[in-house]
Amino acid sequence: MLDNVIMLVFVMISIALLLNVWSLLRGPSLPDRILALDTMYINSIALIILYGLLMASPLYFEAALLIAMLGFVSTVAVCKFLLRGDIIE
Amino acid sequence: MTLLWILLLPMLGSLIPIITAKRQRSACALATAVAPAVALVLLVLNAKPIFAGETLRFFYAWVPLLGLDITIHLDGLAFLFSLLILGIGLLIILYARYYLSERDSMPRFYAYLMLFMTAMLGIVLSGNLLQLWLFWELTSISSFLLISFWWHKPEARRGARMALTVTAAGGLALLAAFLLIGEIVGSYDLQQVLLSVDLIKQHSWYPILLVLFLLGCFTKSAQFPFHFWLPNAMTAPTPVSAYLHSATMVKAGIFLLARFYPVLSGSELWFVLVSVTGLITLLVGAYLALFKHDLKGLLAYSTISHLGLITLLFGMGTDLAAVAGIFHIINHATFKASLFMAAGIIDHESGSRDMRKLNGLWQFMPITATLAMVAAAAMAGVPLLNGFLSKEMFFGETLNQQLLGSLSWVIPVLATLAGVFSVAYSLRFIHDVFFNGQPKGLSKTPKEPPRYMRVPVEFLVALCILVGIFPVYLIGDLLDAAALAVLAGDVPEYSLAIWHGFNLPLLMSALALLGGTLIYVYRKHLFEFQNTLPDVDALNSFERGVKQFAARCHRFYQWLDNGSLQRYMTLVLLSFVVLAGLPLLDLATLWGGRQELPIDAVNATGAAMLLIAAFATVLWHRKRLIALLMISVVGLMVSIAFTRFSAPDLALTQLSVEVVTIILLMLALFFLPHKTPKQSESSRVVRDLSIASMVGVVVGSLSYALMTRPFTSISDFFIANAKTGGGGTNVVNVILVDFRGFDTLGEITVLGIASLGIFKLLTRIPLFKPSSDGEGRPWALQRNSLLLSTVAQSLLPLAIMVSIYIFFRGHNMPGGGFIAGLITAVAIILQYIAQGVDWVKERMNVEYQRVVAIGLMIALLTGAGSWLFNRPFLTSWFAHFNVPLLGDIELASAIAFDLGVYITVVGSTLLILANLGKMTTSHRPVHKEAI
Amino acid sequence: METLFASCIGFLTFCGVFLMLRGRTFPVMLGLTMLSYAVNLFIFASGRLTLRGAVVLGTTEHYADPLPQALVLTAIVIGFAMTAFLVILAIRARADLGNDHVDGKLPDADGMKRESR
Amino acid sequence: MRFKPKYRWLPAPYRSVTLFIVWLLLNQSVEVAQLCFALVLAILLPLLTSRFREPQPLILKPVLAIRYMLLVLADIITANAQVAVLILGPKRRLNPAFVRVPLDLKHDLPITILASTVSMTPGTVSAEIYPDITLIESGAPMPQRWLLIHVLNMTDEAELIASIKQRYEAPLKEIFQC
Amino acid sequence: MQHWLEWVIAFFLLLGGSFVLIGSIGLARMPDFFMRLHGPTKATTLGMGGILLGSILFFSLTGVVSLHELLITIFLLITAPISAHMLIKAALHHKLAAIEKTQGMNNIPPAQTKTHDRNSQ
Amino acid sequence: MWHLITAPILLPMLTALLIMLPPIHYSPVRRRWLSIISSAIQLVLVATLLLKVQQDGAVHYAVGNWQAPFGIILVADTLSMVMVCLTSFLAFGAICYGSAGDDEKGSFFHPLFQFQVMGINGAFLTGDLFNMFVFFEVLLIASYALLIHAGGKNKTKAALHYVILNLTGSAIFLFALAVLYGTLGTLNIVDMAAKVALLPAADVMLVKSGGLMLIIVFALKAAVLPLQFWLPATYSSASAPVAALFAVMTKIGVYALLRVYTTIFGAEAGALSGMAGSWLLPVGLATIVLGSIGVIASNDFRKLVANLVLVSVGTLVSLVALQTELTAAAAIYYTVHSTLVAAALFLIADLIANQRGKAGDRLVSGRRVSQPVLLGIMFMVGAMTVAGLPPFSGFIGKLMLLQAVAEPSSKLLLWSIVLVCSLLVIVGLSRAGSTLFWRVSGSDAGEGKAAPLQVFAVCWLLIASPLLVIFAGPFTELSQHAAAQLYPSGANAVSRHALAPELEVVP
Ligand code: NA
Ligand code: NA
Repeated sequence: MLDNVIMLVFVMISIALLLNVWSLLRGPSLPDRILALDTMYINSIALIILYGLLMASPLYFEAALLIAMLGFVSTVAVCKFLLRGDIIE
Repeated sequence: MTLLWILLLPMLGSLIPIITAKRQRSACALATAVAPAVALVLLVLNAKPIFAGETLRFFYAWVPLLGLDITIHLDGLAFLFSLLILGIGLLIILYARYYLSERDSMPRFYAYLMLFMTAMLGIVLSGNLLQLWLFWELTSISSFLLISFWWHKPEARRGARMALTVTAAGGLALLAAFLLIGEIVGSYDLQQVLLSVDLIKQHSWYPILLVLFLLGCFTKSAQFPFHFWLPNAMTAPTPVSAYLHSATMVKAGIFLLARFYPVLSGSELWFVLVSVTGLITLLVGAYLALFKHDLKGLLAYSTISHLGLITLLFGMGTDLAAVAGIFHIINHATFKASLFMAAGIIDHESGSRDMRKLNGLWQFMPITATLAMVAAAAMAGVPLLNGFLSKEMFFGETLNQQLLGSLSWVIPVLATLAGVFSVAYSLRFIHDVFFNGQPKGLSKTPKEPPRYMRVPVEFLVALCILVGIFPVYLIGDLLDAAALAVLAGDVPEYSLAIWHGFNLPLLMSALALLGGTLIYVYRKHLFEFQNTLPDVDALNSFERGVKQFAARCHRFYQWLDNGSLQRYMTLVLLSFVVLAGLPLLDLATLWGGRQELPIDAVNATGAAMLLIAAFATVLWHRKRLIALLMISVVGLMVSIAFTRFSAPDLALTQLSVEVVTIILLMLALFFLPHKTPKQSESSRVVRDLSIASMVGVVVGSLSYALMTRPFTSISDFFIANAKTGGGGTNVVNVILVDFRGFDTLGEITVLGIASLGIFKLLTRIPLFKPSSDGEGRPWALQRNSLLLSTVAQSLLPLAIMVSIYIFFRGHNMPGGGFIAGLITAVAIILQYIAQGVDWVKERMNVEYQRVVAIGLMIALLTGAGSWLFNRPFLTSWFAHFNVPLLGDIELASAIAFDLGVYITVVGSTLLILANLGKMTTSHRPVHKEAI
Repeated sequence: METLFASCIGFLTFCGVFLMLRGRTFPVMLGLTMLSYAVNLFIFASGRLTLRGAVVLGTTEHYADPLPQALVLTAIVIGFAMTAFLVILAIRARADLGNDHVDGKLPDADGMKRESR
Repeated sequence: MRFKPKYRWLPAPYRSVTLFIVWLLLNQSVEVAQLCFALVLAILLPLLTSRFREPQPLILKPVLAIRYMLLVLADIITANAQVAVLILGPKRRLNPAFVRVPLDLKHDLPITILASTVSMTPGTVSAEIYPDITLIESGAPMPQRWLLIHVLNMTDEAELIASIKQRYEAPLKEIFQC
Repeated sequence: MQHWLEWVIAFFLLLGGSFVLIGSIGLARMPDFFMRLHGPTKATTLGMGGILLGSILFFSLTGVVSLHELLITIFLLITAPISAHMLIKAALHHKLAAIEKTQGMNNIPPAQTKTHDRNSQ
Repeated sequence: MWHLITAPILLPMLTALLIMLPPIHYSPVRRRWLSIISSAIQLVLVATLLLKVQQDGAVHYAVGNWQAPFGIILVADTLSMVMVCLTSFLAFGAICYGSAGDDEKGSFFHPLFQFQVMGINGAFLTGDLFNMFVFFEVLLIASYALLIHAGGKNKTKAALHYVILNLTGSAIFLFALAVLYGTLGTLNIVDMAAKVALLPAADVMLVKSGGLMLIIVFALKAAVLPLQFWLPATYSSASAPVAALFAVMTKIGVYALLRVYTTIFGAEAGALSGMAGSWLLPVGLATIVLGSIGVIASNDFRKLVANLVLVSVGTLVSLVALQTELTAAAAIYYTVHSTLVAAALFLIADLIANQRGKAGDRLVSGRRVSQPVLLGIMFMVGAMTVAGLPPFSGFIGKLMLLQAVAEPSSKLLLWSIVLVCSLLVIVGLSRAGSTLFWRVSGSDAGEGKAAPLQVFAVCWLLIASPLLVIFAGPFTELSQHAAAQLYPSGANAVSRHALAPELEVVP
């Protein structure tokens, strides 16, 4: 049963990711695209956690944690780029 | 050993002028003369066995693998030439002492001269073909130096280069010939070669070999059509001309003809090539000599002509002709050397060599004039002088040959014609210079030269006369011995008598004398005719030719290498397509038989996202920030793919590298234009698309072919030994820090070096600092955000803790020093982003390059630690300790190594990013308003 | 799955190569990054694809090939170092040469001289 | 309100506690070795990074803080459900708005927490924090600041402002005693 | 594992998945940037919370107690508002248009004059 | 004792790190002398090792004590030791030259230099193909950084091309490695050879594809047509000591070609045996021609020397392509000779450029050099050596390579091209020399004198030329010995091969 639910959630997240790609491609503004990318990072975390569940393996946790950390940094960096051009000043 | 000294003495002697450079000129000259003098004595001491027909040899194995040995081969021919080289060389040394002016560097001159003497001796004494070639090339080099002695004159430089070019070309041909001979015979030893007559002549390579060989000889001996370099070499100081261009270097080619006469001559090809070349050269030289107004020019062409004569003699293939050839070598050397020296005296004492200016010098320098006239007479072939004897023999031989079949009579006729011109230019030399009225427009009043400057001339002229009168007594033995060597034993009967009775050769001589006089008397008409012909200046044409060639090369090179990276890349990629792709065409099917994994919806979605994002990156690559966002998606998807296909370590690494790369690219984007102007033409885009798709197809097919093939690898070993041998359960990490730790050491070294390089790149960089973004929007004035700063501060310890966690679990679980290092670095970069460089620097003033060095040092020393236990570098060590309370603790050298990795990564990453950030900190528009 | 995976590698290569053939430094950097992804996936694929096979001892029955993973890790790190250098070099080139063309000079604006034909 | 920590070796006690817990969570273990290690790190890391931390008011009412966290969690759950309906429903019914909330909080950390809380609870996003320009000109040392919020569907501006100030800002003032 | 526990896990997962999806739908569907920004908040908070809770339960019930997913949740809760804040700052800087009926546009401080700069504090 | 094998790699690394750390870091003098002394020590060590290897045969060192094919092994056979010796000899000269002042024209000269030496030596010593990739990258990244040493537009421009092309090359290297690993399942060179011999028919073409890809990689490093374009600009814009060190970089490509295509795709490789030759010979010859044209076409002396490097590369690659023991021996001797003389010429070009005022090393009339005799002699020796004129090492090299070609058709091709092109080289060099030294404008000489250390460095490199001639006997034998190890004859040659792990000598 659980496997089927997991697959279902997988599908939901896949659709979410595809929607994110759609947003990313559509834009229209740069902040829109960055927002889409940021959302994509977060949805990927969900995806990876689900992989972990599917495989019943704890090995995926760090990847998820890392995406959370690094996705944040990159979103912040791009926003800073839009604001100031130079992200490390 | 004495033999070797004959060669070694002049060689060492070339150093003497340099050592004695500070001494007086005479002392320098005298010191220089010592070595060749001693060598000459040593040579003459060996005369007896040589005249008895023996060959003296010295052998020392030098480079056995190449068949290049030091072999001295002293037979009659070598003896004769050595005698000329050393004897005339000594006279030249004396002469040059007076010829060179105070401004000329005498030590340099003597050093070059001695070098040249060595080279010449080397040629004639060589008993090994390769050794001979060595010295052959040395003569080209040293003559280049001598011709260009007065390098401030453009024509000297050019003449020297032309001579070098021509003789070097010949030298290379000769080398090819020698190598072919060596391969045919199986040895480069001269004696061996001389014994292999049939082997060589019957070999299929013989024609090509012969042509190459003759190219070498003819270029050196200025045979038509390679004669043009010689007159232009006359820009050299006259002693050089006297020595190189009359007595020695130009004779090297002749020497070679003589040396290899026994093995190479006697074929149809030899006769045709050698005699025809000789004949044309003889004629052309004699004819052109008459029209030269420059004294040395006249002598140069006459030399060409005489060399042609000798060549013709060797080409005729009769034994007697060969003997005549050898005889003429001696005679030509004596009279031509003395003529050059006389010309030098005239030049030296009157300031000109132009025969239109020089007239009536008889009254100013009667002794020199007399000497010159005798020598010129010898050149013309006047009886009782040595030139007459050999010319007589030559005429005789032209009558004996059957080279051209029914047309053979042409040769004596043309020979006589050449004799006619020879007489005419000799007459001109005498009459036009010493008589013919008064000098015109000379810069100084001519006078007799210093006493000792004339001595060499006197000596040589005396020889001309003495040989002319007493040939047998003076040079009979010498000639015999030389002929013996050339003819390999069968010396014909010949007579050196002055008088052979009234015969055809005598008639030819008489005709030549008479005709020559007539032509000289009516030279005006001939001069007028000659003036109507276009003036071909070999030097200028050569120079122009070289320049044109260079220009053409330049254009070609520019066309090929147009400085466009796109072209270079295209070529690399096309090479890839061809080399990697062609074998795939031979593959029956790409599929290798392995069952494919099933595709599920999620993977398909991931792949779709990857493809879409990659495509969008390409599509929008000109909108750079958007492209950057797109490529982030690609990176994210790649990481997820790694996660999916059982490579968590890869996913972690890819993720962290990804972020740093994006930050880096963004930093770059600030300094680069934010948009790419559209530039590529559509044809170019199509071309690039097709190249890219070919590469993509090849790579994709290869990877498909690989993935679907069954596979065994060495990896089972790693899985089996990771825990027992490496002490970790994360096999990938154990491979990195243990099995293949050496790779990792190299890899972090790369990272460290890259950061150093980047530091270098950023030093004193004159940056563009755009004041607005791509759309012309000015940058926000607010530097930091309150929220971001506050949160970033709180995140730092958390992130460091995570990196410590990742670090320690790396050996057993996904993670490790590299990822940990990147996490730490990213956490610190977040501080930079949130707070600015100054803020961070206030709190952490670390020189990151030192951090890098420390990290690498830790890794290196960990590796070297295993030496203490006499184990190879990087041998790992681990142990479990049971500590009360804490339980089981594992200590492993791999952790120390990984620590090195960690520190290096942190240091490098920060060195790169922080330094780049630092560039802009000052001069940024910042909102200054209080609060 | 292998077909899909190979197609992705091929397509990434295609994109990377196309971008590397552009005339400005930034697309070249993007191209290089893209090509690195392709290379890494390619090396990874040389060990064959495995599901549920992470090479941590004791977590699974059949393991993926660990060696290509280690190689990819090395390649990623080296690629990162190289990309970083190239990025900064591109900035330096812009600063030194005044433009961001890979050849250091802009092709003629009016198209009189056609670029690298 | 207090800035200075009690002990120099423990510059940020709550941070240390957090780190201690985080380490144990990361390692999913409460073995003695890990506890020791967590302790060491919990003390060492804040010391190491103390220079990277600007002085902030300390939490003086930890119990209130926990209560605040639970409150926010509850709000997240209820508000999420509401907004989900808004998102899936027809777009034209939405009434977006920018609202500015005058802040009584003056220090960075409490303001950050407040702004984050506002953002986390669906329907509102903190957009900007900016000082009152008139107060700058008057030269006040700690001027009042405004919090700009974007609201997805605003019904009553005054009520929203009041709810934020009362529901979130007030407890924060209490917690930090400022 | 007991059946009802599976149901609990399934519930959390589905809850999370739905909110993740709804967030992304919001992102794709909303008319202007500022409204789009609200969608992903769902994915971050309740969506991820649900999935991570499901994961915690799953691992805790199949093996040892696994709470480390909490870290991700906490981390996201800390960082997501900041990301949103930075994004909206960028959007304001870019003067992105809000849909017409947006109220209180005058509350947006004019750029560059009334901003707050920490550095000059 | 055998730990010494690691010295050529680890000693430069240690030196580089020490120079980066206090107390060495602060003092230019200390940096210099540590660098110089370390290079000298390295030279002594590798010379000792070479002699020992000559005596006792090839040595294998299992790094990390993991035996081949699982771990990485270092191989010290005659060839690799000759190359390492060459590098050390060259590096010592270049370091000395650089220490006369060039090192202070930018940061981290000495560390980068040492790192590059480390990479080069590593590439020569490793018996593992992936490890070779890593060391390639080490030497490349160091070369990128060194290339821009002392700054300037030209360097930046050249570096951009150089870096991008080499990054592409590295990508191809990785593709090739992956293909080889994915088919052969191993990374050790000898093990690969063993696996190639037993290759199933279905995989042959894949391995071939991977093997041919390696040609691109190595040919790009070696600068063979049509992958040579990066070289002239790179070498001619690098600062002198760097360019001198770069002289050995192309040889790494040649070395790798020699190593890989004699071992992995050697006589036992069945269908894949000798697959490189037919590709390499034409491009090698074309490279000779192009290089010679470049010599004539060059407008400045450094470019000319860079083109001379192309000529030597073309020659070497042609020799490698012929795939016989004799040509390999000739290639090895020629490598040593051509590397050292090219390095010396780069240094000489720098000295000349420094003394000719504004004209620099451009081939136009300029001020007289201030040390005409010294530079003139240096130039003459260098030019004669590189042109293959006796009595310097070039002629031995030329004799050796001409003699080595046995097969008639390739003999005809190679001979005519080599000989005609040496004539072009002579013409080009005599033109350059007479312009640089003799076409003087103005009466006063240029300023600047060569520093004693610079003179020493040039002499150090040049002295190799006569020494290679005087001791040509032993040197040619050494080359032949090295070549013989590459072409072991007899049955089961793979296992008796110089690289074979069975010969393990590990303490
Ligand atoms: Na006259
Ligand atoms: Na909210």
